Order: sequence, then structure tokens, then C-alpha cells
Amino acid sequence: MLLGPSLGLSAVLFSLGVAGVLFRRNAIVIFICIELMLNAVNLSFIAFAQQLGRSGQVIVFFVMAVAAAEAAVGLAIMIAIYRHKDTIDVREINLLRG
Amino acid sequence: MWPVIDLGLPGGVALALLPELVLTGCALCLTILVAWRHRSEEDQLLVGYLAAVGLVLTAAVVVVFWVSDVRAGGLESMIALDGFRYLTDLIVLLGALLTVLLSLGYLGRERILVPEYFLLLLYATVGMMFMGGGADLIVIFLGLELMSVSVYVLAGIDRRSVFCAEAALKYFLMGAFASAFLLYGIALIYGFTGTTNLGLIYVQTATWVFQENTMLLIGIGMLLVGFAFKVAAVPFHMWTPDVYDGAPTPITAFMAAAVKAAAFAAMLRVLLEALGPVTVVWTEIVWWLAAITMVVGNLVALAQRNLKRMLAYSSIGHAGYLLTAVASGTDFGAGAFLFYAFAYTIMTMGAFAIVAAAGRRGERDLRVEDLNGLAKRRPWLALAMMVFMLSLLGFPGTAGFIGKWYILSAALEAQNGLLAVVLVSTTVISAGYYLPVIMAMFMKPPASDDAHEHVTVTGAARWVVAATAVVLLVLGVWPGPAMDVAGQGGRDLRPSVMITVSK
Amino acid sequence: MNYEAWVLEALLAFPLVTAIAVLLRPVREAKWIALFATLIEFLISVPLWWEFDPTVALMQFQVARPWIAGWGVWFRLGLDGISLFMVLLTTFTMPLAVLSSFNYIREKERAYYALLLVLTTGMLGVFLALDLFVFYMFWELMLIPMYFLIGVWGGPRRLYAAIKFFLFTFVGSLLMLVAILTIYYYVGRATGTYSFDYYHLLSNIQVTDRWAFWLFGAFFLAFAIKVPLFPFHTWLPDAHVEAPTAGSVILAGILLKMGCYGFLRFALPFYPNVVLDPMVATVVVVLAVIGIIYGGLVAMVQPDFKKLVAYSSVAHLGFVMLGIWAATVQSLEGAIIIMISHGISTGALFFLAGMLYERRHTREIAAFGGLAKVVPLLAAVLTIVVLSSVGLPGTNGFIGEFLVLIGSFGIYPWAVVVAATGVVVAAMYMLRALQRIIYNKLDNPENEGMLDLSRRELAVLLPLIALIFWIGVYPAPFLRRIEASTSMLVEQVRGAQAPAPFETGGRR
Amino acid sequence: MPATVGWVWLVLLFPLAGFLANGAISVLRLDAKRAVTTIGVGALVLSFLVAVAVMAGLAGAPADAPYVLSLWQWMPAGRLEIELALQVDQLSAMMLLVVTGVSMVIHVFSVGYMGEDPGYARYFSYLNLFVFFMLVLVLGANFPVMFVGWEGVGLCSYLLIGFWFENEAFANAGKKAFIMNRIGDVGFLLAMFMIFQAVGTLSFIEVFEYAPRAFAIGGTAITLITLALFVGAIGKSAQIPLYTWLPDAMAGPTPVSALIHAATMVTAGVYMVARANVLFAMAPISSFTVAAVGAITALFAATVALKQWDIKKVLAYSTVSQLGYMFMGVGVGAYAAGIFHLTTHAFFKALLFLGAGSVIHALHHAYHHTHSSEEAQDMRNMGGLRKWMPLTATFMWIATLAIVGVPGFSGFFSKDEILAATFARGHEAAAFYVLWAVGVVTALLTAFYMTRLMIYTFHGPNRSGEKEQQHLHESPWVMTGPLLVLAVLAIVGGLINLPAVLPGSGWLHHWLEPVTELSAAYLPEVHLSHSTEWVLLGFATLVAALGIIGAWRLLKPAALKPAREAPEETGIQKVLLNKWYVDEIYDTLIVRPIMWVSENVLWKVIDKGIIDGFGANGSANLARAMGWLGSRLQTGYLGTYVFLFVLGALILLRVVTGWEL
Repeated sequence: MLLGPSLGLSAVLFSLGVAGVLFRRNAIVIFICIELMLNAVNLSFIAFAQQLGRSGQVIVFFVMAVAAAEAAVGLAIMIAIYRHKDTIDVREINLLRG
Repeated sequence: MWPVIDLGLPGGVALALLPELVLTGCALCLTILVAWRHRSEEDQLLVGYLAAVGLVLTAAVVVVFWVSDVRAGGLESMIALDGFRYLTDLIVLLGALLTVLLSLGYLGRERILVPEYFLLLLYATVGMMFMGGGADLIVIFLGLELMSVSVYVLAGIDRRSVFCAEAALKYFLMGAFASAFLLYGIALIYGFTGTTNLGLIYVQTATWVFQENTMLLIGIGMLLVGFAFKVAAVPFHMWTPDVYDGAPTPITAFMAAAVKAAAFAAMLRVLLEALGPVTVVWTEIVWWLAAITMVVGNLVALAQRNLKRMLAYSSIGHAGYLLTAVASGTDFGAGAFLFYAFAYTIMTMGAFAIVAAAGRRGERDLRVEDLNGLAKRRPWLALAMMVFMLSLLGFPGTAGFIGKWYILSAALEAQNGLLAVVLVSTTVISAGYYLPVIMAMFMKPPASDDAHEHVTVTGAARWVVAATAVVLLVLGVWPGPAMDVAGQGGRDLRPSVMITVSK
Repeated sequence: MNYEAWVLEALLAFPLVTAIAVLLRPVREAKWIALFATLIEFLISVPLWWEFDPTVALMQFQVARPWIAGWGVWFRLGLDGISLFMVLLTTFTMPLAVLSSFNYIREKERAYYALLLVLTTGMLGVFLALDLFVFYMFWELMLIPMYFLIGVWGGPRRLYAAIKFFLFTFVGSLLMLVAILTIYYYVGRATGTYSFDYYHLLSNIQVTDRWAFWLFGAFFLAFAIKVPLFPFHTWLPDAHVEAPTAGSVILAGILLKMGCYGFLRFALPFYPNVVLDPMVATVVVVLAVIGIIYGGLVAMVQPDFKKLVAYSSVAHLGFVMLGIWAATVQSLEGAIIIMISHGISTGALFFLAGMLYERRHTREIAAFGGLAKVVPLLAAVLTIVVLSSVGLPGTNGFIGEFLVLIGSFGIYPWAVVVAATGVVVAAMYMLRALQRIIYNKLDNPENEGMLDLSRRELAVLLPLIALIFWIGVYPAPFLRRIEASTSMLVEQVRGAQAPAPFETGGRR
Repeated sequence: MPATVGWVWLVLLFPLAGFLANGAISVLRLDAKRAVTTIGVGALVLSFLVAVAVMAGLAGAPADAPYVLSLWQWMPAGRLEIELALQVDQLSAMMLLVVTGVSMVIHVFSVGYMGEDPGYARYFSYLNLFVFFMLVLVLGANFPVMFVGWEGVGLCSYLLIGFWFENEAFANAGKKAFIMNRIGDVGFLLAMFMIFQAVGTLSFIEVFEYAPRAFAIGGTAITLITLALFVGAIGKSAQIPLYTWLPDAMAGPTPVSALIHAATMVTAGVYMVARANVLFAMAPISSFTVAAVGAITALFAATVALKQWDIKKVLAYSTVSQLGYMFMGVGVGAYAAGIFHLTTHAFFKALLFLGAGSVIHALHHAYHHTHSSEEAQDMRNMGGLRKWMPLTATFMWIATLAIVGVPGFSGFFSKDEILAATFARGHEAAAFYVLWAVGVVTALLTAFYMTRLMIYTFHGPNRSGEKEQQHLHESPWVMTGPLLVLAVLAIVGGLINLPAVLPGSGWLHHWLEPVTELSAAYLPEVHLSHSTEWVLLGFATLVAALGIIGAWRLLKPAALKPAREAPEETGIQKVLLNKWYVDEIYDTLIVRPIMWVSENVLWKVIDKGIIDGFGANGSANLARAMGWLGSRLQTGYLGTYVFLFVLGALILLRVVTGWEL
């Protein structure tokens, strides 16, 4: 019964995530915002599952597992880039262009 | 032997997933092997060869499934059992196999000692097989994520190169960002159709008037955004040039060929099997995506001096051609996609093999001028590169032309005459950067006498180049059977539930 | 197996086989194998002359093999009045081209001669193909050999010329591909049988009449670039100047004729109503006439002899286009005769340009002068060829131009009046060049030591001169063989309406 | 067809064989002077004999339809059937005799004149080729075959004018001749197309038979056809405005000038008008234009000839003037008179040129010995040559009297008949009287400049210089022999067509009856009463005498300075000497602008600038620029990428929801 507002909330969260990715410069913060977007989607899954039965909630677990895997790999990559350039400020990382 | 599998029973599902299981099994065994033997070059070569064996094995299983035309009894719940899946699996496996063979020599020369490289390749391939074969949005999403994560790492595999790290980071951030969009799309569609199974969605969309259901439209939109990113359609393509340029060459080839093919397969399966009845909604968008991608991809490639970066932009152009096939919105288009994807995989693998050979250790900036006079010193290599360039250009006598002809036919049959003209005009633009490569090799004198001493294609890579060039020419001259197979594969994309709906 | 059955396929297959042979054998033998192969090819094609039945208008020597059967693509070959002489011109020119490049080409000889042979197959394929897909394949295939001929063995600006040549033709042919596929689809959907067969598409082409203008436009662009018609001609001078002698001869002699052949075979029969549409016709005829005058005038001021001949080709083919668009029996036969005789006389001009280049390593007309005293034989041959190119009665040039003009006068009187002055312009630029090369004072010391034509060079030129006079004095056998197919074409294009009836008496 | 007429193709064969034989000798550079002479002259002698046989055969046979000998089918193209056919009738037989006869004589003369020239074989091969093409022109049975001969003779005149090609001016003169002829030929071509369009055939017999039904008398179609044909005639017979090539054609050897630019080729235009007399008769406007242009050209050329110093230039302008007379003749419908004057003119003009040739030859020989670089053709370096060259002088005097029209000589009868016919036509339209008056004035001027030529060349003090005088001597018999033959013909020539008043009159008139009667229906023959004839005859004699005596009185050869010290001409003399600056006008108004336009406008601006710069390279650079722009967009910053991604996503969503979002 609370489908409307929960979808609205997840949409707001999602757009916040997108805004974060757009304006922040630090790679890790960007990644956090992406996680925020994923959780917004989880929220909407839960909202829909509340109406359509349990299968929605199962999907949330898949999403979380995937997010975890991504986090591990992402942070490893950020460490690698930090080792090279002593910064993970996105604006310094622009060797590849043109 | 067992033409029909009942997906209801767990045993049936397991049987249906046999190819994926075989590959995962190999990958796991190799993981254990790598744990012990990861210190020397030979270890890496061994892992490489075993990976190749694993891939061939899987391919054999797929062929068995395909030849005996295994079908699903009733609703295809998780995995689809049709020609389209088997063919995409074969294309993806071929791409992976060629990448493995190329990497054997390349890793040694670049002194990258990371046996896990081949494992990641296998895992990425499994992910792609799920994308191509998944009959459920979530299965496709999982396959996509599995592939993406493996390829993020593969892109950044060379720890000593800052370019590799930057490529991996960019790919990771953009990739995650895009999968969030994809997931949001899946959520919305799940929300309003009550299911994530493609066949059932097809039933839902067939009976519903889309005008007043904006949320579902947004869902479809989000889905398209996610796929457009994966497929590197303009304006979501910005990551492609930098990642392709930074990543090691075999991985770039892998991404350009196999990853793109799998992404397209997933997109096609979702659009045709799930959103079949509402083609009018998405064909217009795909139409625009195709047109813009072709134009921008080819134009920017014209301005590139670095050969690898030029091939990156050209792969965006080719994504545009494949989008034209998708834009036709018919199973005929799917057939066109299958043939073109197969031909494109071969061309790109060959071209990048020679780019890898021509580039010196670590030296990234391989310009077109560096190929000057290659024909004098390495005639066979130059000849092969010419075949690849002509095929990429779509010149008659090569598989590229037959692919383009197939796509043009699909577009014209779906009354997209204008898109066909855009395709043809951008092909002319592409001649603007493919021909100078041939010109440099054959018509310009080499910079110095020992200019191309270092250009050596050894062992497996030599076979890759030779085989791909020959296959391209044979397909170009005798495309009959291959086209029929692709056409059959495409026709399989009709929804498994066989509900006849007046189109 | 009788001659009809195997000849066309042999004509296509033989050069390919010998091309491979040339590549495998040592370098020394390359040119001799090539010469031997092209001569055999010519001997195979010679019986076509009397085996061809002049009374039959439809295709003869037909061959049909399934190629991509699923898609209705059959390897169909056929020959009729229009393509007979194009085939003979090709097989006739090739041995001469090979012979003329004996000591012109020094490096990478094997590749050079192999490319020449592959080019032969490509060109013959275009003239013989009866299946639109096969036609398109050969149309594009012959691009690569010519691209390499210009690019690898060409002059200083060869790269620019090669890529310009490739891109110009490539643009046109790709649009033609879209047109072919559209026709294939609409005819297929209407009749149920999806096939690229020429006669199948021709017989129910009216299905695509809604887009007749655009489809015709695509065909028109592809062929107009190849002809070349006036605004699309700028690739020709560059390609000619930079190509090696044999390349220029083949380019001028045969490649340009593919554009005209395309008009005769595809553009005219497919969309006669668009061809006869007053607006389209005026545009084309005006462009053709501009081509004649413009080509002539610009040729007059060219310092480089090959560029002069290139622009003269634009002028000559302006006549052909005028003849094709007038679509009367005389003008079409005239157009085909010009296509043959232009191949011969311009071919000879390029051979001579090559020979002069071999002697003085320059193509600047100013570098020569007073050669008539030093090399009388070469001067005499050059005079004959120049006169044939100017269209002096008694040579082949006159027959073609006369028939085109007399045939077109009924339809486009004003165009003919302006085109006729083209004959004067032709005299101006050709004689001006002739005079500055062989007459005037022998002021340049290097010209004194020039040797006259060697036996090999004579062997290249004499057949051409013989043809110049044969077509000039006794063209009847040529015209008789062309007549059946051209009158059928006129019937197709003009439909039921007979050519303009005479107002008053006069002979029926 | 009588047997002998059947041999007519032999007449063509001999010169062609001669050309091929001598051509081979010259190209292979064999040294066989005697062989060349025998082949060259022999071919002409045989050809002349066969011509006589043909003429005899034709005279004997009943004068019904002309005999057409079709060799083979030349251009069978649908409705158009053109055969390579030769037509022998009274007109062509007559021309046959004139052409072969005069050519034979000139060939003999050339043996002497060109004896020492290195290009001896080449000269004779070109000359034989010329005779072959001239005979094709004369014998052609349809317009295209005549056109073959028409352009063929143009080719030979090009080759022969530019014979001494080392001299750039001579080569340019040859090219100028060919191009001007070609301009005329375009007219001829267009006429052929119009005829074919209207009548469906091009052979003479059929065209002239169907013409009355196909065309309205005086209608636009027939007028256009005849005017186009006349344009061809202007080009070939050097009438205004396409005449400037003839004086320059004097650059060729003198026998060439005699044969081509006096006797045969230039008369082709007159022959063509005579041949197509039916068409011209049906178009009065065209006939009048022909006559008017002829008259004006005659007068104009005569004025220029007054002040020329080069002996051959004087004769060249005299030829242009006499051709004007012939066109006046055929213009007013007196076709027989035109042909008659053509024949007589061939004799005495050839004689004049050959005479001038022997003078130049002698002078050249003298200057050669004293190694002086004086101009051998300039009359100011001659004078009093009577003493050294008595024979040439007498023959030249005979020719001068003939051309001036002194009674008894051939010129008198032929010129007078044309003037009489013009006068007779006068009562139809006053304009013809004006033409008659112009003709008379021209006759006066002709008498004046011819006498001037004779006085300055053969009378008065010698200005060639003392040392040269020892070397001056009469030309050998091989050159004076032909002069004698031509002199006889110049005198006797008049007898073939005596005016009506004298006994045995008008043989040629009746001989050409079958050819000219076709036009009688539209342009009836007008006969003067005997009295007016006598008056005209007397008046013409008076005019001739006035011209000769006037010249004798006014000109003072003694006061003349040799070319080196000659004073600068002033006023009207300067204008006449520079031939009214017509050449310069053509050059500035036509030739130079064309060259400039094609160089700077057509090639540099359109070809390189617009089509290449704008079209081909332009679009290539545009694409590359756009590509560069695209690659600038690829800044490498993740921020830009994400921004574009989001922007794209927003647009995509708006589109998918039908622009509602």
C-alpha cells in the first residue's frame, strides 16, 4: 500500500546517487554514490516484492552479492591507481584522452 | 539424443546449463592449479594452454547441444535452449579462445606474470554465456556483472603500467554506474509486469496499452541506457576509447569482439523476446542510437593518429552497424547480428593481433606511420592486415561485406532506408582511415632498413592471424551456409511461449 | 562441350589462374607469363566475334550457377550486343598493356602483373554479370587492383590520386548497393521469389516506381562518377597522371566504359520514365555538353600531356552521355562506337605518353619539340592517333561522334549544336599539343639522342592503328552486331512511341 | 553504266597508292629520289588518263540519271544507311578533269621546285594524299562521303602548310588553317543533321528528289540548311569572316599554294553550292547571302591586295577575291558560270603562283650563293627580272591579262558571264545591281594590283643587288614546261563556254544542264538581250584597260627602295598593309580570351577551386575537422563522461516516454 511513496523515495535516492557521481571528485566517494544508487534499486525491489510476493526479495540478495564483488574489485583498482599517481582525484587521472 | 529438456525439474535445469557448468568446472580446477604453480613463465603458459582446452571442450558441448537441436519443454524458465544461445555461446567461446592464443606470446613479451589472467578470461566467458542464453532478466544481469567484474580486472592486469590502472578505474566506475541504471530498469519492469522471465513479460506487454503506463516506459528506457553503455553506443561510449587504449592489446580485442557480441546478444534477447510486441517503442530509439553511433564513431576515428585508438573508435562504428541490425526489430535483424558478430570477432582479433605484434614492448604509441613499408619486410603479415582492413571496411570478397550486406538487407526489409544510407555513407568515411593503413604498408617506403625487425608473430598468434584471414576470405566468397545458420539462429528468437499475437 | 557453354567462365577463370602462376614463378618469368596469359585470353575471346548471332537481341552464351542460393544470388553470365565489344576491347587491350609495361615497371614485377590479371577478371566480370549482386561484387572488386596499380607503381602524387580514385568510386557504388537491395526486396515481396537475376528484376521493376527517382539517382551517381560526367570528373586527371602507362590505358580504355555500360544496362532499362523525364534529361544533357566543351577547353591549357589526354576523355565521354540520353538507335550505336574507339585512340595516346616518358622521364609538353626530325615513326603514329582522337573522317573517332550527333539531333537539337562545336575545341587542344611535341624547333639538346620506336613498341601500337582505320573505314560489322540489342533497348526506353515521325514526305 | 565510267574508283586508287608508297619511303628515310618522283607524278598521270576516259565515257553515254558506284555499306545504323558511294555525273566529271589535270602539272613543277628539299618523299606523299581526298570530295555520292573528302583536304592543307615545321610560324599557320576549316565544318555537320532529320537520307539523288516535297520554298528549314552549308563553304573557301587562314597558308611551299590554295581545295565550297543547287535555289534568302558575302569578300580582299609587298600574299588575296566572284555567280543562280570561272581561275591562278614560284626559286638560289638573308618573296627586292627570266615573264603576263579579263583570254569570258548574270538578276531586286557595281569596282582593283605586281617584279630597275644578279637565271624546263601548259589553258580556257552572242556558245552551260536543271524550277535562268550583252562586254573591257593603264601611269618602280631601306608606310597604306588589322582583332577578341578563360577560370577556379577544393578535398577536410572536434570532446576526465552519459540517458528517457517527462 505504500508503493507510491517508496518508489518516489527510491527515485530520489537514485538521483542523489547520480548527482554524487557527477559532482564529486574523489573515486571512492563516487563508488559510494554508485552503491547508494544500487541500494535505491534494492528499495524499489522490496517495494514491488511487497505486492508481488517473495521473489522480489530474492533478487535483492543477488544485487547485494554483486555489489559486494564489485566493491572488492573496485577498491583493488583504486589502490593500484593510488600506487601510481598518489591520488585518486578523478581530475588528475586523464592520461588517456583525444 | 535428448531433444527435449523439461526445465521444471532441477535435473533438467542442470542439463540445460551443461556448457556453462563444464566451463566453470574447468575454471575452478585451474584456479586450484594456479594456487600452486604461479611463479614462472612456464606455469603461465601451462595455465594458458589448459584454459584453451577448457574452452574447446565447452565449445564441443555447445556444438552437441546445437546439432541435436535441444529444445525446452514448455516455458523456458531460467535459461533459453535455442539456436540463438548456442550461436552466441560459440561466438563468445571463439573470441575467448583467440584471446587466449594471442595472449600467450603477448604476456611473455610484456613480462606480465599473472597466471590468473586466463582464469579471469574463463570467468568472463561464463558470464557472457549467461548473458547470451539467459531467459530471465536477473540471469542476464548476473551474467553481465560476472563478465564486467572479470573484465575490469583484466583491463588493469598490468600492474606496472599507469595507463592500465587508469583504464581499469574508468571502466569500473562507468560500468558500475551503468549497471545501476540497468538494474533500475529491471526493477521497474519487474514491478509492473510482475515477473522477470522474458517469456512472461512478452505476454504482459502484448496485452497492455503502453501510452498511459509511463513508469514501464521509463523502465524500458533505463534498460536501453544500460545496454547502450555496454554496447558502447554514442553518447554512452565515452569510456570505450580510453579503456581500449589503456588495456593490454589482447584484452582490448576481447572487449571489442566477445564482450560487445555478448552485450548485443543480451540486448537482442531482451528486446525481441520480452519487449517484442512494443517494438515501436524502442526501435525509434535504437534507430537514433545507431545513426549517431555510426557517424560519431567513424568521424572521430578519422582524426586518430594512434592505430590502437583508431581501432577503438572503429569498433564504436561497428557497434553502430550492429545497432542498425537491432533497429530493424525483426528476427531477420537478429540473424544479421549473429553473422556480423561472428565476422567482426574474427576481423578484430586478427587486426589487434597484428597491432600487438607491431607494438614494441611497453611502447604504447603505435602510429599508422610506424607500419610504413611493412609489405617489403613482412609481406604475409601485411597481406593479412590488408584482408582485415578490407573486411572491416566491408569490401566485397571479404566476410565484412557479406555482414554489411546482411545488415543492409535487414534494415531495408524493415523499411529503414534512411538508416541504410547513413550506414553506407559512414562506410565511406571509414574508408578514410582504413585505406591509409593499407597505403602505409604497401605504398610507403620503410622508415629505416631494419624498421620492422622486431615485428614478429610467434607460435599461436601466427596461427590466429593466418586462420582468421583465411576464414574471412572463405566466408567472403562462400557465405551461403554461414548465412543460413545465422538466419536459423535469428529465427529462434521468437518467444518460447508461442503465443500468437497479431503484430 | 561447345564453345558457347564454357567461354564466359573460361574468360573469367583463366586470368585468376595465371595470376597465381605469376606469383609463384620467379620474377624473371613474370612478364612473359602475363603476356602469354593475356594473349591466350584474347585468343579465347576472338571466336566470340563470329559465334555471336547479330540477329538475336537477348543475352547469348548464358551461364547460370547457384552461388548463395538461399538468397537468390546466382552466378549468371551473359553477353549481348552492348557488352560484346566491351569484352573484346578488354581482352584486346590487356596484352598491349602488358607488353607496354615491359621495361616501364622495374620493381615488384610479379605483384604488378598478377594485379593486371586480377583486374582483367574484375573488368570482364562487370561486363558479363547478369546477376545484380555479382555485378556489384565485380564492380567493387576491380577497385583494389587499380588502387594498388596507381598507389604502388604511380608517380610522385600517387597516394593522393589513389585514395581519391578509390573514394570517388566507393561513394557511388555503395549508394548503388542500397538501391540494388531495395529493388531486390520490393520485387521479391511483390513476386514472392527473392532473386538478383537481371531479367527477373527488370520484368517487374514497376513495383518500385514510388521511389523510381531516388533509386535511379543512386544508380546515376555511381555510373556518373565512373563515366565521368562533368562535376564528378576531378578524380580522372589525378588518377591518369599518376598511374603507370598500363594503368592509365586500362583506366581510360575500359574502366571509364563501365560507367557508360552501367547506364546502358541498368539505369536506362530500369527507369525509362525517369530517364525521359524532361527535368532529368535536361540536367544530364546540359552536364554532358558542358563536359564536352569544358573538358576540351581545360585540356587546352594543360602543361602535362597525360592530364591533357585525361581531360580529353571527359570531352569524349560527354558525347557518349549525350548519345545515351538521346536514346535513339543511331545515337546509342554511336555511343557504343565511341566507347570502343575512345578505348583504342586514348589507349594509344597513353601508350605514346608512356613511351615518351620512358625516353625523357617527363610528361611536360614543353620539354619536347621538333621530334618529327628525330623520331619520324613515333611522330607519324602520334599524328595518326591524334587525328583519330580529333575525329577525322576515315578514322574511328568520326564514326562515333557523327552517329551520336546525328542520332541526338532529333531529340536535343540545341545540345547537338553546342556539342558540335566541341569538335572544334577538340581540334584546338589536340593539334596544339601535337605541334608543341613533334613540330617547332628542335631546341632541347636531350631530344636529339632520342631513339625511334622499337619493335616491341611498334607491336603495341600497330594493332591499335589497324583498328583505328578498320572502324573508321568499314564499321558495318561492328554496327550490325550492336544493332539488335540497341534497338531492343530503344524499344524498352521509348516504349510504344516510335521515334519522331517525319512531318512531310521523305523516305520511310 | 558505260565501262569506262566504272573505272572511276581507279582514279582514287592511284593517288592513295602513291601516298602509301611515298609515305613509307619518307618514314623509313630511304634515299630514293627518282623512285619518289616516278611514283608521285606517275600516280597523277595515270589518274588523269582514267579521268579523261571517264569523261569520254560519260560524254558518249545518254545523259540520263547520274551513275552511282557503291563500294560498300559504310554506316548502317537503323534508319540511317550511308554507303561509301562514288557519283559520276557531268559536274563531278568536269571537276575530275580540272583537279587531276592541274594537279598533274603542279606535280611536275614540284619535281623541280622541291628538288633539293630533304623532305622530298614526305612532300610528295602529302600531295598525293591531298589529291586522293580532293577526288573523294568531288566524287562523293552523299554528304558524309563528301565530308570525308572535305575534312581530308583540310588535313592535307594542315600538313602541307606546316611542311617546313621547324619554323614555328609556319606550324602555327597550318594549325590555324585546320581549326578555321573545322569551324566551317561544324556548319556542314549541322546541315547534314538537319537534312537527315527532315528527309531521312543523306545521299544526293534522294535528297534532291525529296527536297521539294520535304521543304516549303523559302521556309525556315531549307534556309537554315543552306545557310549551315554555306558556313561550311565559308570555312573551306576562305570567305569573310573565316578567310584569315588563306594568306597565312602561303607559309607552305609555293606549288602547294598553287594546287591547294588556288586551284582545288578552296573551290570545294563553290562545288558544294553548285552540287546542292536545288536546295540553294529553294532558299532565295540564302542565295542572296551567298552572293552578297561573295561580293563583299571580293571587294575587301582586292583592297588589301593593293598594298601587299609579299608576292604570294598578293596572289593569296587575289584568290580570296576571285572566290568571292565565284560565290557571287552561284549565289545569283548562274551555277554554270560559277563552275566556268572556277575552271578558268584554276588555270591562270595556278600559272600565276607557279610563275611566282619560279621567281622565288631563282631569287632564293641567288641569295643562297651570296649568303644574304634577304626576303626572297618581297617584291621590293625584285624588279626588272624580265632580262633574266623572259619565259616566266611572258607566261606571267598571259596569266595577268587572263585574270584582269582582257578580251580573248579565258578570264574575260568567265568573269563577264558572272557580272552579266548578276546584272540580269538585277531587274528582280535592285540589290543585285549594287552587287554588279561592287563586282565591276573589284575588277578595276584586280587589274590595278595585278599590273602593280607585274611592274614591280619584271619591269623597272633591279633591286636584288649586284652580286646576286650574276646568279639570276631562268628556271629549268621542268618548271617552265608546266608554265607553258597552263599558259595555253589560260588562253584557250575561255572557249569552253563562250557567251551567247558569240557562235558555238555555252558548251559548258549545256554540259552541266542535267545537274543545274533541278534548280531551274525555283531560280529560272534569266537571259539578257544581245544588245545589253554587247554593252556589258564593252564596259568590262574598258574597266580592264582603265585598271592596267592607271597602274602603269601611277606606279613608279624606279623610286622603289629595296626591302631593307623601305620607309615606314603611313596612313591608309599602313592599314591596308596590315590587312585592316583583322588578324589582330580576331586574336584579341576571340583567341586570347578563350585561352585566358580556360586557363584561369575553368581550370584553376572551377576544377581546382570549386569541384576539388570545395567538393572532394573540402568534404574530406570537413570530416577530419569534425573528427578532431569529437576527439577534443574526449577530455579524459571522468566527469565529462558521466555528464554526457546522464545527458544521453535523460534525452533517451524523454524520447521513450513520448516527450512527457
